[in-house]
Amino acid sequence: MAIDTTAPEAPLGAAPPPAAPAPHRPVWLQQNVLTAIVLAVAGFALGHWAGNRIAGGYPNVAGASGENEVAICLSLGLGVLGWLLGIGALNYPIAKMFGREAIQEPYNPSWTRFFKFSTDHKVVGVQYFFGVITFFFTAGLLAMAIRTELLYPTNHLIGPGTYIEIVGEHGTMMMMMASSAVVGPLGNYLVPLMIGARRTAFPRIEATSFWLFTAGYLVILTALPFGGFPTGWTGYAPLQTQASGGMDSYLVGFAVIGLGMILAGFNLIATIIHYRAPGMTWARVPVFVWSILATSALLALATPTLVTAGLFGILDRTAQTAFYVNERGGSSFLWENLFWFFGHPEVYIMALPGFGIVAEILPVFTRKPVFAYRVATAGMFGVALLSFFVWQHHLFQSGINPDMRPLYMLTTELISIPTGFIYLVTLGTLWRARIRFEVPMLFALGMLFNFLIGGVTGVFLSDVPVDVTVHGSFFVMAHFHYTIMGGLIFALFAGIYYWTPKVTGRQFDQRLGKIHFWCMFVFFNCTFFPLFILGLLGMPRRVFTYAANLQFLNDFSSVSAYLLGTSFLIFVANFIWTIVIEPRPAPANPWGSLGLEWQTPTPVPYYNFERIPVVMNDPYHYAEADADPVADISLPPPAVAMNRPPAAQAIEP
Amino acid sequence: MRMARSTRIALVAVVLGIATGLIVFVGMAYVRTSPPTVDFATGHRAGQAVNVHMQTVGTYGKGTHPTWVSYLIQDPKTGRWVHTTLLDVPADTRVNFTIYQFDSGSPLRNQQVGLVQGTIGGKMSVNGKSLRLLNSYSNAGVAHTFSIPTLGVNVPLLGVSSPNLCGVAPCSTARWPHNVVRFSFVTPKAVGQYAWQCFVPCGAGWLYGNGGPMQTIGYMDGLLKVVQA
Amino acid sequence: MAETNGSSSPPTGTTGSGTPEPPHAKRMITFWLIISLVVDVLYYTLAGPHMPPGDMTSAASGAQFDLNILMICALPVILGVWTYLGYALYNFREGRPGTLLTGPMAHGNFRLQVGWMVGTTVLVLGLFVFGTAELIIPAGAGGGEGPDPIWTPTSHTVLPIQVIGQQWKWTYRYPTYGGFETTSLVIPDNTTIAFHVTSLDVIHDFWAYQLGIKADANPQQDNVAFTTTHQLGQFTVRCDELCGLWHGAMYGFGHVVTKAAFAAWATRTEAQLAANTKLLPPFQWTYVPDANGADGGYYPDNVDPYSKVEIYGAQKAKV
Amino acid sequence: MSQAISREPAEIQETLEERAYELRAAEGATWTGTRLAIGIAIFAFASLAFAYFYLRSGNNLDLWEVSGRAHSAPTAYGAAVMAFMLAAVALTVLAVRRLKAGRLIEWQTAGWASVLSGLLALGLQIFELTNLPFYPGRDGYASCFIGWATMNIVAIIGAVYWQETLVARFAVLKRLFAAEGTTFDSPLPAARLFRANADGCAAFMIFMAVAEVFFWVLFYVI
Repeated sequence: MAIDTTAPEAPLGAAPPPAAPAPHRPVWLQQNVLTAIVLAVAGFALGHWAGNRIAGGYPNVAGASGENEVAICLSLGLGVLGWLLGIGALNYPIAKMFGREAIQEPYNPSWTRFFKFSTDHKVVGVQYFFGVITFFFTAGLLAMAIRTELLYPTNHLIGPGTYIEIVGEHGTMMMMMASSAVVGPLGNYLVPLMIGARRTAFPRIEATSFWLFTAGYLVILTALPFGGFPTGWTGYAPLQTQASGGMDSYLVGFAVIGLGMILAGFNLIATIIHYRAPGMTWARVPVFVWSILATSALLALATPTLVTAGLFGILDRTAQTAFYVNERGGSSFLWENLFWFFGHPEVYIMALPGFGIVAEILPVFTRKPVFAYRVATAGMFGVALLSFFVWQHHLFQSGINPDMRPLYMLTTELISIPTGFIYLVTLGTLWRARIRFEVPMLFALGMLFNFLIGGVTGVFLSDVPVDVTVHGSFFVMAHFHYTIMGGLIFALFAGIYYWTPKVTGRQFDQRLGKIHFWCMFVFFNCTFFPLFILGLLGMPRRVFTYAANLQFLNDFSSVSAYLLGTSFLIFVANFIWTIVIEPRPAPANPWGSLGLEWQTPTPVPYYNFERIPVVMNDPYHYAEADADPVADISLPPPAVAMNRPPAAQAIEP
Repeated sequence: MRMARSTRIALVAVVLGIATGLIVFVGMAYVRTSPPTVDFATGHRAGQAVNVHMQTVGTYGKGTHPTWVSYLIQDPKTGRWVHTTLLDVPADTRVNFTIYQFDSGSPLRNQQVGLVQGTIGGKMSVNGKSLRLLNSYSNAGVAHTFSIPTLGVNVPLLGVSSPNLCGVAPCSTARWPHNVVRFSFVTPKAVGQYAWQCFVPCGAGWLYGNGGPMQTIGYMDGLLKVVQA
Repeated sequence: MAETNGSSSPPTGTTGSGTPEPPHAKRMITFWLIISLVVDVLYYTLAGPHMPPGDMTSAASGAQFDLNILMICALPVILGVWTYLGYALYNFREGRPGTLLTGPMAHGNFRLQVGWMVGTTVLVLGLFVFGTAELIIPAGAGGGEGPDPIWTPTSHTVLPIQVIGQQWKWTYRYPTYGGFETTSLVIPDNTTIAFHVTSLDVIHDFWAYQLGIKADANPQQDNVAFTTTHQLGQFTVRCDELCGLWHGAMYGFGHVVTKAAFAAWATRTEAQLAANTKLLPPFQWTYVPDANGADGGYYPDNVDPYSKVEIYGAQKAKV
Repeated sequence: MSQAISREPAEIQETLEERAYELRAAEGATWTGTRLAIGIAIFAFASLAFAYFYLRSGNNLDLWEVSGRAHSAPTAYGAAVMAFMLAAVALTVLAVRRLKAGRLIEWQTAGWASVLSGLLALGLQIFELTNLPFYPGRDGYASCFIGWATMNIVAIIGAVYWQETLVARFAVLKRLFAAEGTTFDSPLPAARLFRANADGCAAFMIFMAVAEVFFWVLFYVI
């Protein structure tokens, strides 16, 4: 529907109603991250007070346990509300109740826009980038602590209680981060550019998703002062119901992050479906956009289950319902089912964007079209669809529906078929190519190498008899680190190195980039490959004690993990030096890409495209000298020019 | 965005400095939450038995969790009661435990832990009386257990039947009703840290009575750190 | 864009130098076949017999066999991709960096795509059939099968042992010996054993590594796992589902002993523990302790018709 | 691009075609967005329904319902909440039809009535939740009921909020339109987008009706 460029039947008539002019606020009334912090703290305090007022009198809530979960949940919830209020995410929703139009914030070219509620998808993308990196490095530091504790089999450097808390915190933060790692920064920034749109469909929802993401980060951090949570990232009940205050941070944090995930997916789906430029038919949509569409569908549809399951958990802990407590008519299986019904699509939320980036980058560095484009998209949607039907493979030994195990073994193994499509596509693209080993290409190839190991070991896990040995062991741990860290994070870094010239107009030092890649690649494998062996040798996940004969492998892994951590410092140094302190200007299109996003000026103007481009070809025609250009973006100036009315035309539901 | 180079360097330095500071601060604050370790190993002579005195209280009575049940250990050098559950003991040594039990009892979640196991002679002495088994459904029930599952040590501690219970630690044996439980075992030859805990679901207000203090080191869980003397 | 844009199989292009292309595909496939064969044979003969979890029981040796079969299927896949990657990256690398020559145009290759899909599908379905057979024939392959296992061992003499998980230790009840409960796990050789795994509180997971047994311990659920012992020796038991503070310390050792030794041990222990066994609740497959602790508290007692039960197995809820 | 880049948003020059294209995109996005919102809500409520059927069919320890009907949630309240919500839905759907027919007064009246009815449902649902004859942790039914009541409150707030923003926006737009001498049934962008949004709200309301009836049957009837 979006390729029709004719004018609507009726004349446009009067201009849409003018919106209220942007109010000129004094500096101290402007909303930014500082007001957000202030209101978040105020909301936290208010919630704490209210929780104690409301529930403090019930001995079952705050009596002998000495801990008022109602107060903790309320303070976290109101804290998040204050955060959103302070940043200005709720201005429009509140104004809407009085029939007001959205206020168009004045265009702000200064750096302060990154600390404000911005409806520019490019600003949101950059904000997400720093959010994701902060999240990633925080959780990465916790990983270093985990590996430190595992240096000795029975001596404890950190202590068992703290260790369990750190394990849970690391896992949860990484999962929260990884589900937005690509969709957030690269998806929001690039999708409109790639499809030739001037904006996303629901820019305020997009911005709100980012500020919920940051709120989720703060909420999950509060788990540590509240005493952590002992359940790991899976939060199994009834241990969840038994745990102390940090568990509330986990549940509220996941709910907040989950809402952000839903909103981010929601906006991107509508954008990709409706804001494609004229001529951007489905067959011309870049593979990366396809992957983001598949991911967004999973984000929007799988995450509500997590939020609902979290709500039940919060009710169990505050209102003392018994969803997950068997002795009171609940079921511990209920959480396992609901959680994994979200949890397995979540795994592909983290894998698909990685496929997209790699398939998008390979043609540029092989100077070839992407091989079997339709197979690639079919593969992504096949994975997305199948991912809803495999969740019980996490529960093969649980005693839940044991007779259904062959079915889930089948669906799980079937997923390797569409995943195999991706390999067909990427390997086919390499065939007789002209491969340039630039930094993004190295990361993309590294992803292919790592994900292969992660994927193949996944088949081992799907096989029920073998799963009896490897389930819940370090083998699983190594498997999903190979797919997420080795897959998604490598792809993310490929994307970062690839698109930074577009986003910043500056270029990384390529030699340092290559050093970063090789350190990360080698030490990643040294860290996680031994974990496969440890798992096969009988080391369960999340333990602080292990057999003495496993110490060498553990120590090898730990030392490699430190070096892996250090390799990120190379990236940070590279970033600080060549992007911030001594900027190196990048050529307009350093990799010679045909992608539409590279046809825009750098830095990308506020409305992305001077004229909405007319797309004429898919961006993979590297081999053809006489191929049509991807898009015509140099149309003559309009016959009837008019100033765009400042009011946003879309009405958001 | 146009800033002088020196401004940018300064800005980056400040951000990095704040980040490093935060990491160090949070890390140190977090590590610091570990309770102290009472040392029974230093100065220990081979062949000599070690005497450990502990007490259990129904409510610790102060600090961040005044309602929580807790163990305390007496420092052998100063004689002061320390609010901790970590103790260093020498390897391959007989340790004589004396536990002053100030809490009320209840039936056990699993009567299996009513059995005395892993001590020398497979018995304990309760107020001077030698016992191998506590029936938690009769008498005053069992208040707590001192159990090291990986070493096979398990000692149930008889509950106090008096309604007049000590509520603020440390409790004075002269003032409050209590039971004195004595037992001994020989520490393993292998150095390492052995988890010990209580198996009575005495974490009031928590699901299964096993949250809060029951899952916090320094209250009802601890480490027996076996070290080379 | 149509896949038919691509040229014939294997994908070829026409750009580049005029010299004829060497037979890339043939070279790769030959190398791949040889190396796969060599690695598979080496793996099966050298590593295969030592792969975990060993062959102490039927479930363990079954798991070992399955692992080996999967490895034999997986190694050629991995080697194939590596071979291709290595070959392609070396031979198709751009010699002169900086220039942007184009590679051959190949949007797709219909036969290759169909071949790939058929190949992966056949492999996957084959693995599924194999996995299902290996799950059903050895009676659940040592995994937890829930309260009513449909895949049961053929042996008529099955020794039931109840495994009770509790924060944080394992205890074992022997219903055929008066239901005594002990912390030591001793099982007889050449016997089919049914582990009935349950929990008194949160979810644990009973993992007897060398036995090839893994079953979740769920509250109020009887999760059954079967195996037949073949060898004497010691095995490790660990908790494999995060269950709180001392999850990592929830481990122990069990022993497979001769039948005679087992009978002697069991009779002796039954007598030793008789005093405590009398106090235990009568043997049941599952037990229902109160959700509250000894001092009560999480859920208020006596606000509704729910009895206050504090000890495991004492009573069911009054309905 | 040779020409100078306009970096100020206000400086962007749009052609008629671009305006029309963006309008259609916004309209389409509204349609997709509202339907997607229904999809999201379906997954959320399906989780609750799953919990209900899982606990009911499992009937752990016979604790799905401890003591039969007497201790279930008060049927009258449930029926009233459902009735008010169904009325709100009917009024919304009616209102949108009137809007499309150009009967603006009727649309406005029905719209506000729908908001009022929804608020009554909300109030009753909150009152019922705080005055239940059973303890939340009594049994499986009690737990699921609390879950339903909580989710229902959130969903009703969302639906009523949506409808309220529509009628409130209408009041403002009407004045502006009157000042320009045009009416609401015109093909003006603002009018078209407004109708698309109202249409989406009605679609969501219909979903709400289905959910209300479905869960009313689950919790009060069977």
